[in-house]
Amino acid sequence: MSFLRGGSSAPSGGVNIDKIELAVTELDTVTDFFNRMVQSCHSKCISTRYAEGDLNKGESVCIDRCVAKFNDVQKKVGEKLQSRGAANAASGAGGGFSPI
Amino acid sequence: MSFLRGGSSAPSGGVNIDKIELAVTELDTVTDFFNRMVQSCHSKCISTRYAEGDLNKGESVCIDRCVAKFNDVQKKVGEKLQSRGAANAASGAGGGFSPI
Amino acid sequence: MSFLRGGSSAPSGGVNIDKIELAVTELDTVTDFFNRMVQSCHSKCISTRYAEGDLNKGESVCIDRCVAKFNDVQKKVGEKLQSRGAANAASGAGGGFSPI
Amino acid sequence: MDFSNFNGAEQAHMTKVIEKRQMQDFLRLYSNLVEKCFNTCCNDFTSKALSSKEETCIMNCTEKFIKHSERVGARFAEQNAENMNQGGS
Amino acid sequence: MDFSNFNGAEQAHMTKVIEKRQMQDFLRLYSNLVEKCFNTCCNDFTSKALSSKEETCIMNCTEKFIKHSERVGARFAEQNAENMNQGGS
Amino acid sequence: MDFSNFNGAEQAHMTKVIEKRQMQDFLRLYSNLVEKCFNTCCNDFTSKALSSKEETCIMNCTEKFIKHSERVGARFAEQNAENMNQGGS
Repeated sequence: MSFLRGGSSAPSGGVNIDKIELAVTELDTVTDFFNRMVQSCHSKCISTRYAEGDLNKGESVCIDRCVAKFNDVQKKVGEKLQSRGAANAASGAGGGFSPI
Repeated sequence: MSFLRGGSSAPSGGVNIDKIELAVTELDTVTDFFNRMVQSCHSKCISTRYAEGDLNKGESVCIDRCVAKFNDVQKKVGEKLQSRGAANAASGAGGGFSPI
Repeated sequence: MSFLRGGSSAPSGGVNIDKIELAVTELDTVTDFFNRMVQSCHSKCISTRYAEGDLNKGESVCIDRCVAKFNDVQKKVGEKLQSRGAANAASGAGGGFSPI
Repeated sequence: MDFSNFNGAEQAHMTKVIEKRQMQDFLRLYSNLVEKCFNTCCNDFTSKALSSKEETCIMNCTEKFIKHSERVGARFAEQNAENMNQGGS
Repeated sequence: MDFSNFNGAEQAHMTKVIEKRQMQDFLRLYSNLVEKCFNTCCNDFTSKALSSKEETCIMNCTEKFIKHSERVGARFAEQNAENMNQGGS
Repeated sequence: MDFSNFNGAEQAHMTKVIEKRQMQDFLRLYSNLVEKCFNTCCNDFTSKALSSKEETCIMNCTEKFIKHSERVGARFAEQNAENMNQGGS
């Protein structure tokens, strides 16, 4: 999430509120991605018969590949959004993804 | 969301916390509706084959109609809830939609 | 949710922030469970034909049993999580359910 | 929820929190209803106007969901009261 | 949204809130896109690398979802403007 | 997450935030598990008691979901470490 970090200068003492807010946003974003990855890979890899409580070999291998692919998708989509965002900023348009 | 606005008087200077909170609630409510509309109309109108990145003619027309219908449904459901809410308030019952 | 309650001592006057935060967390947790119960039992029990606005006899009975079962599942899963949490705490591991 | 060990200031604070949550719960119920009933009842996009069939479906869906929520709420409250009596704190 | 009856301090506060919400909206759009496009496009887990077919699907899915959101946003704004003119506050 | 450029007060603040988030994450895991395992395992509402078959399913579902989350967490941490080394800040 390095694109979240701006260039704001931090004072040497006390608490920089902007820095904290950014860190909390980053934390929440990573957690949100992780939770969605858990849900997506669960529906892709885990059988719902629940005959036993352990992951079998096929499920374990599937999870590893699923995490790698999900991570790749995150990068590809991020690049796409950044290139569009840059284009919008250059043209002066606001983006238009949300109603506000 | 005009029913969110109460009749509280605003002071001429400083920040009226209640007014701000109401505006934030209104903002979040509109955003929530918008996001659900985006999701619903996506699943109603957009083919998941993803052979190309542009909206085709059929998808575009479907989106326009979908937004109009979603907006109508929002009004109908809102009227229904208000009439029930008024009935509950008159009978002194709390509403009972939630456990608190 | 009694396991949320720790053993912190409350001062006799003023507002104990920790106590308030815990109560708010408990409130939000109960509300979250209730909302999921409403959604789950709706999809288990309610026909989507919507030929009328009243619950029929079969739906009403189904709802009552659904709530009882959901409540049982909540207890079983809670016991399981607590026994695992205790095992993790004893072994010094952090839990590992989330990325932070 | 048991707030009997709360002092006056703490109870006043919780009352404000609960009122705010009830407002949020109502608004979430509203948007949930719109989404759920729209998704179930509206499947024809050859027109932008709600058909009378769709409108009837929306009204019944809303009515039924509210009655469903109320019934779940009543059973849930009974369960919680039972759970309390079985010796949970 | 009509903030015309807000004083300077209140408008400044709302501007900050809106900026924060726009950041959150963007991040939610991002994670929604990843989840939705992954779920639709990735169904083969015999390899950990994205196939070129999957990659094309992801790019089209992203592009199309953004265009979809923009179109919904434009229609939504028109509806809201109409609703205002019909005499809502 | 890299907090090395945080001063003492800022690190203390983040520690409190992280502890609160971990509590919330645990509670969300709990309610997710209940919802997911209930939806998958309970399909017979001719009785209000959990059958032994349903109970076994619930226990396996819970166990398996936790092991699944732990494995995803381990791989995710490795990926993030790799991403860092590839020169992202």
